[in-house]
Amino acid sequence: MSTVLKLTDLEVDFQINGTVVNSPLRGMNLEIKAGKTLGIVGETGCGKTLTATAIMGLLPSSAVQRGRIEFADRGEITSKEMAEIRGSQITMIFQNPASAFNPIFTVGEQLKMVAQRRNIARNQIDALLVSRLASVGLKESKRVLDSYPHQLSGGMLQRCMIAMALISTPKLLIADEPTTALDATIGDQVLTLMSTLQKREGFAMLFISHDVSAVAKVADAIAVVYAGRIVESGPTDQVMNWPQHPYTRGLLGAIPSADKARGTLVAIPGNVPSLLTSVVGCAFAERCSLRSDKCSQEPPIVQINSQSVACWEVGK
Amino acid sequence: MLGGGQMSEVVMQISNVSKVFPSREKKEGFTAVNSISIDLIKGEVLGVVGESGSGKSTLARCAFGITAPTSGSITILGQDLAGKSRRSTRELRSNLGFVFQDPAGSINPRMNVRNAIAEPLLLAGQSVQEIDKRVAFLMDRVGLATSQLNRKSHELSGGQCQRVAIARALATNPQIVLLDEPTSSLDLSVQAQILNLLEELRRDFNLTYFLISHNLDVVSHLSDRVAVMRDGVFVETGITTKVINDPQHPFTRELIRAYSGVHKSDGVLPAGFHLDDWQDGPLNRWAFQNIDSFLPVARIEASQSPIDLPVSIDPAIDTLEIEASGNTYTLPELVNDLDTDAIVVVRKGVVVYEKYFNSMVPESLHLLQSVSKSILGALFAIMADRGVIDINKKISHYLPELLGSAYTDATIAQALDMSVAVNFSEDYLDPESEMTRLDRAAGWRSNSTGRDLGLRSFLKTLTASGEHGKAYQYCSANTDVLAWLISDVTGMSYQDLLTRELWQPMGAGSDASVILDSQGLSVGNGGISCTARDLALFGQLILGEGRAQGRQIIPVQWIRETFAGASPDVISADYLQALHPGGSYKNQWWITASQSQEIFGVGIYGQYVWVDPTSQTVIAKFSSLPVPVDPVHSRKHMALFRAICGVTISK
Amino acid sequence: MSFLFKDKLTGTATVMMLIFIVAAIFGPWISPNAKEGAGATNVDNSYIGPGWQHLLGTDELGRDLLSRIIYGARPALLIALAVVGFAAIIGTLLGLIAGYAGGWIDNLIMRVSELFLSFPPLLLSLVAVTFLGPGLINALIALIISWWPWYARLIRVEASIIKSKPYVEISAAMGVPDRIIILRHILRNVTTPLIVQIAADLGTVILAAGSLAFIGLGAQPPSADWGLMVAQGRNLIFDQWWISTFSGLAIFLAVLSFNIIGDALRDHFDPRIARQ
Amino acid sequence: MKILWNRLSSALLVLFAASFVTFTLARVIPSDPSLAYIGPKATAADAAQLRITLGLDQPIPVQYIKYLGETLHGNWGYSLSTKQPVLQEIIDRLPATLELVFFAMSFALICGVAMGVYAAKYRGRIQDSIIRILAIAGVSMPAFWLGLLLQMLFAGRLTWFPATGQFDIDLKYDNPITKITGFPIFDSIVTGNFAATVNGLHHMVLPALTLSAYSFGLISRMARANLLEVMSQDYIKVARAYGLSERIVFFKLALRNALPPIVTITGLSTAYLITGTFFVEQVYNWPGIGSFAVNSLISIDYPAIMGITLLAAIGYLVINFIVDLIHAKLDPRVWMR
Repeated sequence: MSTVLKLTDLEVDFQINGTVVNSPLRGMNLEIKAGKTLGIVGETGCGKTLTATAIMGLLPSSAVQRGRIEFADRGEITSKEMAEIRGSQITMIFQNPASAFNPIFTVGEQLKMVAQRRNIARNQIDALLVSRLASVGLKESKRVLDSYPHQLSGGMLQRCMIAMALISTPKLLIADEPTTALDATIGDQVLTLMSTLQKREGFAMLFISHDVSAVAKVADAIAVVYAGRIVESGPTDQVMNWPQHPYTRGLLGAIPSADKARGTLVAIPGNVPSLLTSVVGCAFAERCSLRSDKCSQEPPIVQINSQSVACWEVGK
Repeated sequence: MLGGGQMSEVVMQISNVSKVFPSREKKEGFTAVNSISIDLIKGEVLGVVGESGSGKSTLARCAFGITAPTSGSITILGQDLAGKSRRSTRELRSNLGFVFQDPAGSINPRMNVRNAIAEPLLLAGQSVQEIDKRVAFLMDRVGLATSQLNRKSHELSGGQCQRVAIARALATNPQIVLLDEPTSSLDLSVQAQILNLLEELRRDFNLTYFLISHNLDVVSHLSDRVAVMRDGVFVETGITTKVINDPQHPFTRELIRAYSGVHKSDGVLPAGFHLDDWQDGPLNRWAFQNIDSFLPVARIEASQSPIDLPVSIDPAIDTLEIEASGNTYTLPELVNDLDTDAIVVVRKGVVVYEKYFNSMVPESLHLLQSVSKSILGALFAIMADRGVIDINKKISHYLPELLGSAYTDATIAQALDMSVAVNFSEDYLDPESEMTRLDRAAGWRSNSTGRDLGLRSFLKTLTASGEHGKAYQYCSANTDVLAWLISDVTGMSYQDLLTRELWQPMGAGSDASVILDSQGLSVGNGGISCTARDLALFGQLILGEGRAQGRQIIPVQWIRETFAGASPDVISADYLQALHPGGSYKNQWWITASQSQEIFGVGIYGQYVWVDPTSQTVIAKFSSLPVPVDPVHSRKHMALFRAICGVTISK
Repeated sequence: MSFLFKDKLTGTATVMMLIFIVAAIFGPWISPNAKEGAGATNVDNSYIGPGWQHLLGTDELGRDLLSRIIYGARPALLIALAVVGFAAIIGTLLGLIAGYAGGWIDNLIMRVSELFLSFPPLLLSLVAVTFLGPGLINALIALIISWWPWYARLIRVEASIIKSKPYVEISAAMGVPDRIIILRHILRNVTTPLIVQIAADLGTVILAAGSLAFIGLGAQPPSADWGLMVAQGRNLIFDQWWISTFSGLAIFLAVLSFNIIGDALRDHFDPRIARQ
Repeated sequence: MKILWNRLSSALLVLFAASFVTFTLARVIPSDPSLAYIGPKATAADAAQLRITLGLDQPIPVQYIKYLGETLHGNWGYSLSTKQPVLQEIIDRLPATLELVFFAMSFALICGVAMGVYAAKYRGRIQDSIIRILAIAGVSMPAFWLGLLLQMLFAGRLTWFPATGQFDIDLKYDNPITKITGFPIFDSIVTGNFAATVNGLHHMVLPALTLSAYSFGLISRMARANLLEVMSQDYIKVARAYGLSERIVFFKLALRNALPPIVTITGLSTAYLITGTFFVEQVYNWPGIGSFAVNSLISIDYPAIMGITLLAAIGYLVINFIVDLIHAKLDPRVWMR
């Protein structure tokens, strides 16, 4: 199966007047296969969204990016090449559909702008939009197209956003917390829709969320991110059922449920680190119960079952 | 715990509480909480779970005296808060604690941690020494270091702010604590810390929690009892494990499904549904009736003045005995054997037989498959008659995009008659056949090949295999080309054309639909779904030489040509001759060339419109056969139809 | 306070403002000719152009212009402080009551302040000072009349936002009396927007007071008032250009430095805007 | 439509109240208007007689109702200084002021928006800083002083523009303007009086420039701030993510989104222009409402002051009303409520 996206040692620094003030991405390595979904899971500030922003080439000017981004059969691509395929071969849906649509244009006008950009013949645009909206389950396409964003519910807007992302039949769809701003039941419908569409259209998906169960629903593989680096990755079932990295174990143990006795959730001590401080060695070490002296050095990537785990202590 | 039964002491009684907010839209206002009653029992955790706008926060605010309810009463520890001044209820209020969602907003940004925690103690009139002692104790209990006493909220993390909020809530030793989304803005790992802390404090101080959250996981983890709230009412209340394991209300089930880690289909799609399998049995029983649940469709609109065919059921039809494939069946047996979803028989303009199966109802739409082609044929007759197109012109004349493809030199007429010579294998089961590629391009199958994105791009790739017009070769792609062509020439979508030219003039009773590909092009070869009645009505239109509602809709000439069949010069196909000796394919219709001169449209998995001019009968039949094409099924259908029409003759 | 020197422009403005403050406080001691600054005439010296003797020249009564301008700093700054101070006190009081109480009290206070705001800026002051009679004190009262509603409106909006913050709701639910909530929670949290607004208004008030004086409705001769001095030099603008030019320049620089500092203060306290 | 009606009715209410406030100010405040009318040498008896003639002896509410009735009938009283009907004075002078405001506003709006856009585009660079200084200078500049400076420089030293007046004095002999609408420059264009047009525009430059400084500062600051605010919104990020060109993102989307607040500030700055004309017309001897207003204020010509105040309040209301209309047109969230 062919690879759609491959990141090698992707790093991002933020600089003010030439001095690095923040290094939120510290070497991301990941690969997405055609037609498959990779889920990225992590807590606030771990660099999930920044990874998406970097792939799309939309980092602010104060950011410095290093490492390789390879896309489909194009090989390594520069930010200039990315500007060409952005919005056509790679599209993105965003966390908050209510703010992702421009309040003063109708949904139809905004979808049309994107379609026009894709050089679709003028007389075919209407039909295309109707079809796209129908495929995301919005049957009253005329009403939807003529609506302003504030007239539609969050769930409907997110469907419109997905329709927008599929106008150009992309190879890769990046979904950045697509269900976070929605009610759980609506979010679940959106997840189902995305899986169905993926089956039909065959795009690969990078699914970013802090919600482990949402990611587990749609992803074929999961990458757990902590402080700007992947600490564990592998097939969804494996990672969910046999987590290896202490952080992954902690994270899964922290999910509350009726089955777990009250007061017994795994509570990783401390807080998610702020990235203002530079990290030496394993970033998780200070919250880790397995911590040893070695942890002050960069942990190696070890293979356990079918997972890759960045830790000194597991698999010994 | 609740097990105590008669020992349980009610600490808060909420009876018939409603809260109505004034509303711009509605004069009577918006009812956020609608007459809710529930008791809070000492030592329990009552969890209220609901989505945004369910009214759960409003309920909590009413219960804890933050806002006054519009009606109903709240009794806390035997006392009523309503109508009393803040001062006189201060003592009672010291039994209440509050923890809100927004950790930073819970603490006055100008106050340090010490003063924030001390506020309720100050109110209770304690001395500075007492306060400092108490604050130190609380800080320790919620896991904050004394070094943080002088910090302000912006110097604390979200989790720490929430710990301060909890410490303040516990300052006056309250009995009941309101937890309104206490962990919703925290990260998962911090949420776990706070949830553990809350449980620990509850045990140590014998607290009663009133927990509000949108997060079912949090509520089900922490609560003894759970109430599921929606639109201002509790739709389900009960012991947590019971509600979670055996939910009664559909919304509870939906909520639980949304929170379960395993991905289950969302109720619209049946279990085991996969885009690559939906056409085969048994999935097609559901799929053919529910195309719009998984494929994009556009509407073909019903007539404003629909024709309602008179009904006079002929009981004789059900008593027919039919010989087919070496067996003798009664008609109901054969109908059942052929996996029928619907069958409608119209004799001389009167409905004489009408049956629906597989949960179909008269209003249900069903996929026509290739019967759709016959409808396209009729549309082309109308457009040609009106001079919009010339069917003897080359297709590439109208669609220059197809220059270089198989359709460079083929005429519209040749495509209508299926005599285009094209490299196209109509093998429904071969994953690499052109037919399968066509399905992928139309979005009918999953497509991860990166090719054939949309019908247009697929159709351009078809190549010619010889001279056109010489031999009959059934090729579904021809019809898709024609649907593309007609909407390009007229500048109207295919569905709008059908609505305007055919569906409304013929008096269709229901909206029909047509499947769209990813680019919005209608799938002409088999994408229409309609009701059985409307399909019969269409057959009736053909039978009536194109007239309906007093208007000539389809030119007579064309209908006569169709009945006459294809020119004998065109080389036919063995399978066609085997089934219908002397039969042919003309204008997107099949011609039987039998004694009764029937013509028909047929779609895979058993879809038919059967027009018998001799007995003046039209039969519309929908089925969900397990396989696309099987000669045995075909013969059984012929036998069935002819038997039904035969009844007519015998009368 | 480092934000007062965050860039060259703000730094310059801060220095300029300090100079004006020094002039206002120590005017009699630092001006080249304190007597003339206070109003003593010296008709023999009238209309001397700018030079070493008189850096900014002399006016029609032979007074040293630089001294006059230094003396003018005090009334200018005082009126600015007084107007903004009183307007802020009245406005904050009414705004707090309106924002916290809500209901008909809120409605009444807001309708009244809207009424005052329904006149074009400064017009009400002009009319009021006309009927009160020209003079510095009357100008001050007139300016307060048209300034307080802005504060009432600002504080009311802020108060009603803070009122719905969880910490206020929790306090109220615990039984903390309104009086204490207003003082402890609301007043303390409106100070930031209040300071930002005051800083932004100081310059504008100097400008407004200057305008009143220019058409003769503010300070009266022989006071050293910048607006008045511009008016006095107005008919001499083509020949004894320095009188109006330098007096006006004093107004302009004072207003400019206050406005720049106001901007810096706003950026400092409201980082959302500052990022832009 | 309902919004429109609500606005209109509340506007009438405000107008009613505004007239009451001015009226009260004029009556309650110590300086007795009758004194201004008959001069300081009059005897007490004369004054008493006059008070009766003017109806000043009656209770304030009665006086007010009388005043209101008269006002509604177009009787705005007689100016104490010119002895002409106030309404006539206002009608005669209004066109000159409106033309001045029109040119000043146009200039401020065009330059303000252009500069604001330019500054936003080059945020943080030298262009941005220069425009920022210009804008702050604009709002810090006393109009009367700027007027004098420009007069001294461009009329006095350089003699590029006339120092005062609306037209050259000889114009009314050489090329008299035929009165059609009363708006002199407009009339001169309509009647093809080219010489008068040029002369009028020539006189217009300095006053319009002076008047526009404040509005320019406000508008350019607001335009810049709002553009940057809009540029940081999610939907702009989305537009970029979908490959829309920077040109479209900036000019078609962002600028369009930034318009509503620019319209608001334009309305507000037009209101500033109303009082701004008082000083500018005074400096340039412009025969409009502004100079009339200043003269009335100085001479405590209370019928004229009340008339002008009422007119200004009406003008302000009309401006706000127009702003609301445009606002609603630009932002669907407003008109769809």
